[in-house]
Amino acid sequence: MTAVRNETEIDIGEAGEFAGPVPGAGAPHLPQQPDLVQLLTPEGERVENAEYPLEVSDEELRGFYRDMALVRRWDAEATALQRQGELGIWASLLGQEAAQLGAGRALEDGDMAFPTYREHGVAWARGVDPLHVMSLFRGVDNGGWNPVQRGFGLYTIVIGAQCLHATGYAMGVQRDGAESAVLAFLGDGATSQGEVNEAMVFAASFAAPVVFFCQNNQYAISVPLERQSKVPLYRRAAGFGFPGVRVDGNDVLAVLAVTRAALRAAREGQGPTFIEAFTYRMGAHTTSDDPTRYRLAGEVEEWKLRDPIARLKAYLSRSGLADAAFFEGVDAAADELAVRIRRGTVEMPDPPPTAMFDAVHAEQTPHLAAQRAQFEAYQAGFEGGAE
Amino acid sequence: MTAVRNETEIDIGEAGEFAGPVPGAGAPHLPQQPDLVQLLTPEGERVENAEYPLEVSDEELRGFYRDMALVRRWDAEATALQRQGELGIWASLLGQEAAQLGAGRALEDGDMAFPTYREHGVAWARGVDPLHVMSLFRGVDNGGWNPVQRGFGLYTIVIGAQCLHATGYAMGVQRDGAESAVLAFLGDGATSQGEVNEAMVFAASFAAPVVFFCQNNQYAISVPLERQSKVPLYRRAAGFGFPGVRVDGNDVLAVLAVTRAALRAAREGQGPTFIEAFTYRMGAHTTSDDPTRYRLAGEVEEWKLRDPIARLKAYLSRSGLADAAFFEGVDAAADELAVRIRRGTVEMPDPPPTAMFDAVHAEQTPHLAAQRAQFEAYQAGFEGGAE
Amino acid sequence: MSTELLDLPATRTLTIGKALNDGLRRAMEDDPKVVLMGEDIGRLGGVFRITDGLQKDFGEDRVVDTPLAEAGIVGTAVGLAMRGYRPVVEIQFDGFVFPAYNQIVTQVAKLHARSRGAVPMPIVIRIPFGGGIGAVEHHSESPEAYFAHTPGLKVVAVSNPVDAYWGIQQAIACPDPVIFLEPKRRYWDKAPVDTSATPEPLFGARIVRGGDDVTVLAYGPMVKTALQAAEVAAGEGRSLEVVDLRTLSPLDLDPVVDSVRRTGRCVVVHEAPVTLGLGAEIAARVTEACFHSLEAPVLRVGGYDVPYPPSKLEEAYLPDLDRVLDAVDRAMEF
Amino acid sequence: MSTELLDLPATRTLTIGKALNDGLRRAMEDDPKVVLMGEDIGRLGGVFRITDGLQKDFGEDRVVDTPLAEAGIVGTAVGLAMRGYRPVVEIQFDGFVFPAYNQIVTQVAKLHARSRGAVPMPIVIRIPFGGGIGAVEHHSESPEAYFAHTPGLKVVAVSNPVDAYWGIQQAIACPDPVIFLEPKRRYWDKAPVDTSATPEPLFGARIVRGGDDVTVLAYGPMVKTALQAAEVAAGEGRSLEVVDLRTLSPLDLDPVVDSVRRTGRCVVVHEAPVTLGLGAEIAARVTEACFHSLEAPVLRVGGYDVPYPPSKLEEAYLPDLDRVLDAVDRAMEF
Ligand SMILES: Cc1ncc(C[n+]2csc(CCOP(=O)(O)OP(=O)(O)O)c2C)c(N)n1
Ligand SMILES: Cc1ncc(C[n+]2csc(CCOP(=O)(O)OP(=O)(O)O)c2C)c(N)n1
Ligand SMILES: [Mg+2]
Ligand SMILES: [Mg+2]
Repeated sequence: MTAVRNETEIDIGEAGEFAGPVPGAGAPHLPQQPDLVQLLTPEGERVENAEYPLEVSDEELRGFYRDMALVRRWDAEATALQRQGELGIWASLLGQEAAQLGAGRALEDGDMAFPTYREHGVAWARGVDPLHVMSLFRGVDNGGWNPVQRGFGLYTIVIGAQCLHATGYAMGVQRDGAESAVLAFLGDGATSQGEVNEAMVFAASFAAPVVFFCQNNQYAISVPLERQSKVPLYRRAAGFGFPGVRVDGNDVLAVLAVTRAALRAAREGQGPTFIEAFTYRMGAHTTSDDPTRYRLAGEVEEWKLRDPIARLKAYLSRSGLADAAFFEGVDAAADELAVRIRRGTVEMPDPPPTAMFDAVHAEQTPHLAAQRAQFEAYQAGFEGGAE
Repeated sequence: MTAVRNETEIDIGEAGEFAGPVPGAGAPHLPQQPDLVQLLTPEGERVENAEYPLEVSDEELRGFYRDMALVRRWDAEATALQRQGELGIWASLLGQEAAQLGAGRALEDGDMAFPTYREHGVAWARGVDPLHVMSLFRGVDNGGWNPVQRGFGLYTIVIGAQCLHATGYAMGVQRDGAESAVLAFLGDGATSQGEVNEAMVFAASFAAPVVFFCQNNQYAISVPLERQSKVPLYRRAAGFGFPGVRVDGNDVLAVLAVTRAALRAAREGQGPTFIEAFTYRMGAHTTSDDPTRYRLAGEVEEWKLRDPIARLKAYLSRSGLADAAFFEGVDAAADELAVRIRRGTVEMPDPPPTAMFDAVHAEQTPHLAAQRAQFEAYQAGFEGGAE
Repeated sequence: MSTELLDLPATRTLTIGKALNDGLRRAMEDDPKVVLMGEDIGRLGGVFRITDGLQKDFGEDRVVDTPLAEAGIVGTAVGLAMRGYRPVVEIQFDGFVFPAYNQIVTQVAKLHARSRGAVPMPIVIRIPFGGGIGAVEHHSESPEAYFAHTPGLKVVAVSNPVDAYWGIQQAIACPDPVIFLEPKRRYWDKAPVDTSATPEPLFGARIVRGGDDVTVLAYGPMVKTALQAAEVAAGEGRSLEVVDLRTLSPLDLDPVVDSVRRTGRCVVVHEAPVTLGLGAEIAARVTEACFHSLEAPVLRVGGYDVPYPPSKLEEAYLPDLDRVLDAVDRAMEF
Repeated sequence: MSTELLDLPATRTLTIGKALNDGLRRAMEDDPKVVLMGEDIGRLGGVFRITDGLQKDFGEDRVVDTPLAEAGIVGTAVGLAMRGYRPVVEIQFDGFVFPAYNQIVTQVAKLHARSRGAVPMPIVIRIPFGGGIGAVEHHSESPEAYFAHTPGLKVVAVSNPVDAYWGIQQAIACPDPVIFLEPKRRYWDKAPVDTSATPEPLFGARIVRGGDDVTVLAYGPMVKTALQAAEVAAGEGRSLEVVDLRTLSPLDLDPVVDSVRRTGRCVVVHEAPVTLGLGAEIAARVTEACFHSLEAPVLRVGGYDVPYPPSKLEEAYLPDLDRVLDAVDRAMEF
């Protein structure tokens, strides 16, 4: 045996997408990528993949469109609300709707997902009220849903930390003998964090029923993928002893099929899988970010040709599965949702200041109880003084 | 493209060494391992490997034998000294002499090595006085050599931390435009640490001239390799985008050839390589450890058949490169070394207690100067009181 | 499941190490959700043998030899806790807790608050801590202040077999994360433990020796040192009241304040560096609470503000009974 | 290399952010071994634009956009320092320093001592710290006590453009590792900076307002708050002396002790949780040094012992001028 230097070099050359300075930009039509699972082309044509047969009803297909359109509308409304000072910040999912809905809908009852801070589409698929997500970005709380009940963890802002939680949760599932699986979300930037790689070590070592779902949206804030990895991210997994696969992250059907297969394998005891959903962050990193400083408009334009929603719309129209009335209905529902979100957000009451003392521990300490009491007395005295 | 689950499974099956409960035990004769670079069989026969041609003079061959024998003697003496209370603890390198001398001798002037706490053989190759290593294990200091001058970092006890230092140092070499390379030592257990994986990310991202040299001695204290990885460790590298290679760690010639090639590639700007030196910890983890609690005597016996020193001795004898006088000479030199080490260790003076204050900062703070003065006054008063 | 403990007399003389082992065993028997995790804790029984025999009796799913990665251990423990388990993590030595620091500070400590109480974090992180065993670097540290400064964590330190036996069970039963500090150089100290007694609460200080002149506070390994100092002081006609703090976060300072109001003098002892060690917080609080009773400032005896030194110097570094007595003298002379 | 700074007048009105940017630029011009490392510091210029324009002028080898891994950033900085470089690391936000904690505490802080001085560690770790900017979790924390408790590190906090401009250059020139804390919510505060002046030493406190009744200590973002409180107090006929501590490790308490001996009263203010915050150490030391002068215990105003709350609550959490004045009142009434 020999060092694999040459093999690796050849591999990189073959994949090719790292040739240009901008990832993916040299290959605006995804089918050029030989290692990408795709079931729906950017033009909206349904293609088959022998490894990933997918049966999906017309109703489900329309449902996906509806989900993605609604989530995009939510996202736009949230961005607007932030601009108007109603949110502290907003992390947009624009362009990643297919990755998130495909993955979210692959989950079954009893499964658990661990998001980053951008998985609004998955939250939607898990039935989390958008206002719970809004309350976090408004600064009212850190997300008001019950993670275990919802099968959807709280947003995790420290990059990568949730991958270990997901793996540990999966080890619990294993101990319970439950037929469930866990889906850990992470970004391309997160793959560089030590903790994420430790999660892969633990997942492999214990054959834990966890699937790592990496949305490679090409950037970690301003840093392009090449800084994190010179080889496609899905290949990271093999080095840890489990399979990796790259899917077209803007193709909701392919994402669904691939994620479903991986979750099924996990449930059946075959251990972890790493999924790289190849996608693109169409907007800024967050509302605080200015992407014109680090990427060219042309790149965004090229990715618009692969828009995940337009693609499904083209397919639905072309194949006669949906008509103008359907699309209008979705638009109307989206507008309604936006109104509900706007109203719910601007009317959201501030939490009582004492809230900060109340959930620190399950068993309140005398020290904190005293500090809380002092705080209340201080506040009261202050109000008294102001009278 | 499809998920690589099947490929991976087949690969694991092929390599085979993970079939039995005890790593390597099912394959006492290393040539059974298809992916192992070997230039000297356990029986002491020289074999060729087209990828790794090696020119080595007779003098160098005898030098390797001498090095390994002396280091082993040092190791035995240190273990004895610990038993007699002269050292706090000792981490034995027994069985890993070939891995360490092969790697150590592959280094050139200007290169830098970053050890763990077990690289006494590399220390030897770098010309570090064994007494500097002894002073660490005696508790006199943390190793008295000047790391940068010696081209040999201080022992690092926090598992894996040194891999990042090595990578950063290599980034400095790059910035200097120097034709040097850096060798980072780590154990099999260390591959699970997040920081080690981050080192691979950085090394790959910056194409830093660093070689990761992993001595897979099959155990992390009591934990066998399978807990860290189900696939051979050298494969980790490909997922980070650089080559990995497995070498017979008990074959000093193969280790030399493989490490030299990797260091050369690094110096030439080809970036990092990961070397897995497949070896075995013949002794306890440290003198505090009791390996009978977690491994069978039979396993150790099987590995004795692959002893790195016996193997080279057989080759030297068989090929007439060394005669009885040579071996006797080495034995005598080893005895002399042992005497020097013993005497130097037991006679080593304790450091002055104020030493603990003196090198905390390059610029001493008034606070610490005051604390030091108080300490001296306290000690003096105490001596005064005892008078 | 083993019934080893059932056949034994209620009161036995145990080392701290064995008391912890028995306590862990009993906790595992009482609650099938208790899972131990750590490096070398299974087959080897841990480098200090605190988990000796437990994997044999409870199996590999409940006593888990983990990969060598502390963040991984604590981070997966978080996930297990979310799934309803009660993970008990062993960090092999104090100096190796730092790779897990991010998980401890940003996740373990915060998840209950983050979820407004929906996600309890009943995780115990056991850490053998402190020096005095002649070890190499990173094996002798006292990181308690890092944790006590972190809201959301509870921190305790045991000093004797009785507290070890009960404390570990109470920490496991606690619905909040507990950093459980074990005085490694006292692992072999012995005392009778009545396993049928009703234990004292975990989060409370205890006066372990009455006295009138100076109140001496200590925890973990320094309690023994403080008691030795009190013994010597008594011989010199000076009466020290010794308090075993036991809980470092929350601190239980009520008995301390009562004591200092009586004695008017207070000395705090710990191995950690003095600067921002527990003594700082205690001095600040005790001074505020006892301002008009204090005859002298609260004095601190601790490690110097230097990295823990090579073992040949640790005797000079570590507080010992002479340094405690020196501080007592200074407090008396103030 | 740019000469941007040369063409400008010596005294300009700068924000703290711009002063840091200029200071970094000047340090890079002065010493080719200075290398900046961090996430998004290159093309983007950092999320706060502190490194704006520097990659363009000094190139990618000297202003390095790193992979997303804080341990990796600090750990490779250690290696670069060993090779003779002077790395200046940016941690994007306070709450993200913890993945690097192991490297900072076990390596950066200890390598000089470990090598008995053979290996200097001239690393600066810049951390925008503190709250008040309406951010989500982990973006508003004050981790200084974790570092000040760690022997081997030096810790400073700047409060104004002049200290920002000189301090960053002095920290870079310092042969020891410096944790350099930047008051993120004051990044846009302005003041005239004379770039031809002789700077004050980095590791010294400074009295920023004279007074007689109470000594108020603050650092970083709280200096402004303390000054505001002093202004209001003055209107009420109460005279506060305000000290900008500037250096947190080592602490420079000589001017503080002088002041407290005069005023007899002392209040410390910081955003970090009170328990084991810097105030604890200062209270302990000031009390010891000023025992017979103190009319009241040293009082602490800080964050509560809870995780930093969601932003709608941060106003209630953070010390403000009213809480400072409340503590001043309590000190006066004691
Ligand atoms: C440990 C840590 N370091 C830094 C940050 C600041 N930060 C927030 S998002 C981000 C980039 C994340 O990139 P990626 O993982 O690709 O996810 P994406 O935002 O693209 O979805 C960074 C650096 C953080 N949140 N946590
Ligand atoms: C961060 C950290 N965790 C735990 C330890 C305790 N420890 C010392 S050696 C060791 C095993 C190391 O195994 P490996 O990397 O295979 O190296 P080997 O000892 O076999 O040479 C452990 C767990 C440590 N030194 N550092
Ligand atoms: Mg990304
Ligand atoms: Mg090993």
